[in-house]
Amino acid sequence: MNLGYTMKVVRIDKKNWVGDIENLSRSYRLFGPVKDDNFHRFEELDKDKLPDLDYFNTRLSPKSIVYPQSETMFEYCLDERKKDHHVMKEASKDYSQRAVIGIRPCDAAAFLLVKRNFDTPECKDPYWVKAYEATTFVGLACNNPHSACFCTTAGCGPFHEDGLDILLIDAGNHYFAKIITSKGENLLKAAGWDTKVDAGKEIESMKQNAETGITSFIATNKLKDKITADLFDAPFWEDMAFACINCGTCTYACPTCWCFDIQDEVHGCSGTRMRNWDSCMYPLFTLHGSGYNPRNTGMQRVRQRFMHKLKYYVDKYDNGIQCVGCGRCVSLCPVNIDIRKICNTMNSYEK
Amino acid sequence: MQNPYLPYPVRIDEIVTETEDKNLKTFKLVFLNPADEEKFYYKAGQFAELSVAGKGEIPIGIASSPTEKGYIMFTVNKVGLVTTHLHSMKEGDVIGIRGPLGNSYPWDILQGKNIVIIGGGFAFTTLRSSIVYMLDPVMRPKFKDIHVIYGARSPEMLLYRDELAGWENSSDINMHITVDATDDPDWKYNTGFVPTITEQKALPGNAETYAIICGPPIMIKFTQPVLDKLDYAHDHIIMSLEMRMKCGIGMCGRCNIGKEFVCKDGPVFTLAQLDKMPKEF
Amino acid sequence: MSDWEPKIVTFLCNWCSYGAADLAGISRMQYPPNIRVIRIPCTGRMSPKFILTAFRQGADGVWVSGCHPGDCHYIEGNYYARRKFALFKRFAEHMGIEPDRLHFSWISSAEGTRFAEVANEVVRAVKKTGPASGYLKAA
Amino acid sequence: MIEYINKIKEISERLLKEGIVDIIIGFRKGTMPMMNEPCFAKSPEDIKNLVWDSNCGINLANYLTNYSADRKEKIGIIAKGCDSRNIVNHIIENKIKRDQLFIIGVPCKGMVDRRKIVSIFEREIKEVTEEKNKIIVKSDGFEKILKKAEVLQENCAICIHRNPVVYDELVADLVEEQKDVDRYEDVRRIEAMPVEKKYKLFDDLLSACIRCYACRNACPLCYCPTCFVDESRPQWVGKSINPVDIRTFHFLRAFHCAGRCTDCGACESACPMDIKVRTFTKKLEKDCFELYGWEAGMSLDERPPLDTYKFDYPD
Repeated sequence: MNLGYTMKVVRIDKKNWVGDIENLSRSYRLFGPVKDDNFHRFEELDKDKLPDLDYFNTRLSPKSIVYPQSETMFEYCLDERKKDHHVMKEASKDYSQRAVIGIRPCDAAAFLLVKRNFDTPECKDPYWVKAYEATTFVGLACNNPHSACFCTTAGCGPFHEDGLDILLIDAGNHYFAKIITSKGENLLKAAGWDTKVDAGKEIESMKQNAETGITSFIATNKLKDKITADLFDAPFWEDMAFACINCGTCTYACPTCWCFDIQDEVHGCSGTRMRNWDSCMYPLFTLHGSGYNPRNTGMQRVRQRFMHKLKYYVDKYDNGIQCVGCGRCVSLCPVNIDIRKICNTMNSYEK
Repeated sequence: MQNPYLPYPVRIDEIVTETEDKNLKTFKLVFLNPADEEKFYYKAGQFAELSVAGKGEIPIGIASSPTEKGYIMFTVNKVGLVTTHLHSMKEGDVIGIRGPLGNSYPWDILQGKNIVIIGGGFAFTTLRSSIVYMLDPVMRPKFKDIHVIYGARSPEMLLYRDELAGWENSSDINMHITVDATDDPDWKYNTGFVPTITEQKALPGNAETYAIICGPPIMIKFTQPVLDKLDYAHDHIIMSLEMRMKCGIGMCGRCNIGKEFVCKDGPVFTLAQLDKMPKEF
Repeated sequence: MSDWEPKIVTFLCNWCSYGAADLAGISRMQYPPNIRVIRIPCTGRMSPKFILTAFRQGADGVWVSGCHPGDCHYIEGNYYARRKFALFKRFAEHMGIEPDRLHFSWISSAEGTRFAEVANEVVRAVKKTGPASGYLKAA
Repeated sequence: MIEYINKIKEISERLLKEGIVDIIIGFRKGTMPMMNEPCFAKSPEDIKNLVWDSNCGINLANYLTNYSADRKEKIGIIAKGCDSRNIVNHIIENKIKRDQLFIIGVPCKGMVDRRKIVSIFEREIKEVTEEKNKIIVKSDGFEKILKKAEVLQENCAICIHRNPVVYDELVADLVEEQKDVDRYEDVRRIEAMPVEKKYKLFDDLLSACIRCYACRNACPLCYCPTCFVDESRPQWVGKSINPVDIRTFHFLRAFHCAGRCTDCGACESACPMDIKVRTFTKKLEKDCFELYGWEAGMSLDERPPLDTYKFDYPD
């Protein structure tokens, strides 16, 4: 929930950072970016380990903090001599409060997009919802966006606040922390940050500066009015999809892709039911038991991925595209399939 | 927070082998906890995930009718990992069931109307549910004429043969059973493909008449022009889609077609709705 | 660990080595019970998937045995198997499976004694190497 | 490079115009520095976009499978040394017919390793161009020139078959092959390790794997309609990110390439997690060479080592 009063900003001296994080670790499980060879990744921070905030962004999105790639749902016993054999039991989980330190605004905003799928009035995905609700998102504004970032035209931005509880702004030897929600307020107390400052103007000018650093754009304004069948049958897909090798890189790296598979695994007499990320790029995703596959070709699967993100999602929720412009799929794709190019082609397509 | 992935435990009460090739078996299931049965309040046309511990889950249309109390029934075709294992199970074994899932046939719209049910092969399961539901003494007066065209490859491949015979003799329902071919000299019903029999026997389309079709793609493909010829409007043709599914609650993403999730927004759609969706089913 | 006994999944060709195992049994020859036999039509049918699946499900060693070169019921199946196995064994070692866990032999259906001997050798070698865990899929 | 590009365009245009082929498979300029996108060309418009430079590491032979299966058209394909060897593989494995192809051979001087270049710089690289043996890297406010030989993909640095093995026409004169290359120095280093250490090495190597299957899908050898990881009856490999499942996948994937791998490096360059997946396949390549004197994809007339045998091979 957004705080209904003028946003509070505190100053955090970097000299005290180590102690502040230590304070936080007493009441939160902490997650943050850490360096791993040439790349950063989010991981749970052991005691005394600091988030490395001197980074651009992590190679994979932090969605796994709320939504792990593999997750146990149920456990069961197959030994017929035991009570309740073959009956599913919920696996125990740690939903104690956790905080992600240094998540980028685009990645935090992505959780809101995914929330529309997992947290609906009729039905809630308990694993995602509980983990999400247990998490406080402490964002880190992007002072120096990269050339593949296109967040400002993907409904987001380098200083975007939606989806965050606190926004940190790196201002040299200190951070400004903008408190956005009551969850953020609670974290502020736990950290002991209380030096209120009036930095509105300074932050605003840094924000504008960062936004001008975004040099890559997409056009999405006409997607909503396009006729689904026209886009679906458009001739450009063959050309756009040709290079695709149908690996799952884009979907696994994407902060807004949520598809999963459910699998049972048995070891001796005990079994687990688990869920794993899945990808619309794989033929198995839609293969019927009969052998029939409605999305049998690579082109159909590429089209599904982009139609879902850029048209179906737009139509279903009337709240923008299912993309925050983080640029991961663009920079990781082995064959340089570029969502920006596809989005612009779709947006400007006339039958 | 209720966990929508957690199956209710059920016991297999009865197994009936339906067809000569033994690939179709009907499982009658009884809830281990009676309270779960009340929670499992369903309508004809919905489906459920049958959960076999150690193997996985499989979405299957509910073959019993909500008017049949004390058990729920599924007819399962042996195709993959889970269904094959299910076929090897015996009465008394414990499995799980999750649901009811999906929408149903639009019963509020169908009340007071003529209903033409067209079914083929083993897709007859939710149609059976619908027929039993409509024939319930309390329900029957709420519908006008009920016609059922049901076809299978041969007499031995028809599902629910005892019930079919009963319906043939009932004045509440007009049954048109057909088989593709048979060398049985005593076969007293129709011979011919479903579209042909539909053309001969179905009521003409009008505002008061709805057709419900469920069957293999090839049957649907050839029945649809027949219904067009009979003047059925596309919003009066109701179909149930098949799609690979996992979660059954619109979350895992795989049954997505256009902006719909077949498991949650379907599986029942009117042809008018399907006309607007990408042809990916 | 002193009472630990290895499990050795043994793939025997239907036409030769399986017969040898049978003969060893009929002749009341002693060979260790660690050997768990799976009959295959020909060693040419062997797939690396079978071997990894054995380790995955708890085998400590795998032994494949077929007809002598030249005696294959299908003329040449064991020649292909020989090449595949040679490459497989080297690769498995590269990937962290000790060579003593993998065995390949030629035993005809008349060689019951040899079957028992090789079985003993295989069990000894695997025992020496200890329990396998690298490719075991544990809960 | 411009000579190469012009020649590629010239040949492609002629082939299409004369109806010798219906489609050309090549590369067009990518949207990211050091990236090109595999593409097809059917029209003169498409041909304008064709490019060639040191960022064409993707193996185009991969685009012949699953593609030719549906179509009977004649295909023109641009092939460097390794691509051509994979085309040979396809032909001897009956995936495609030689006479369905027009191979536009490109003598290759190696592809650059974009990750190596990225890792040299602190800042984001904005533009990369090349001139002869130099790679020019630009960003906001800096420019640096690298020697191409120092930033080659590892497989290119030790490549001894830079020239196409089969071709119908060449875009340039054949290049001199590298001599006295020690192709297996790294494999020998691993061979010398005790087994536990090898096991640990692969544990570390695979810890980042996310099972996206980019390595498999970038590989021209991987064309099975249903891969073993997707089989469910029986299920050979679990689907989660369990380390044993990941290791089993890589083990079996690599072994399936035994005697077929040309060390084109597509798997490694596709991997989004920078896993050195060639560490697996190179061992098999070395053994095939040492045991059977075999190099994959060098001849249309010889059967691969696991598809043949000799009576007298010592057991």
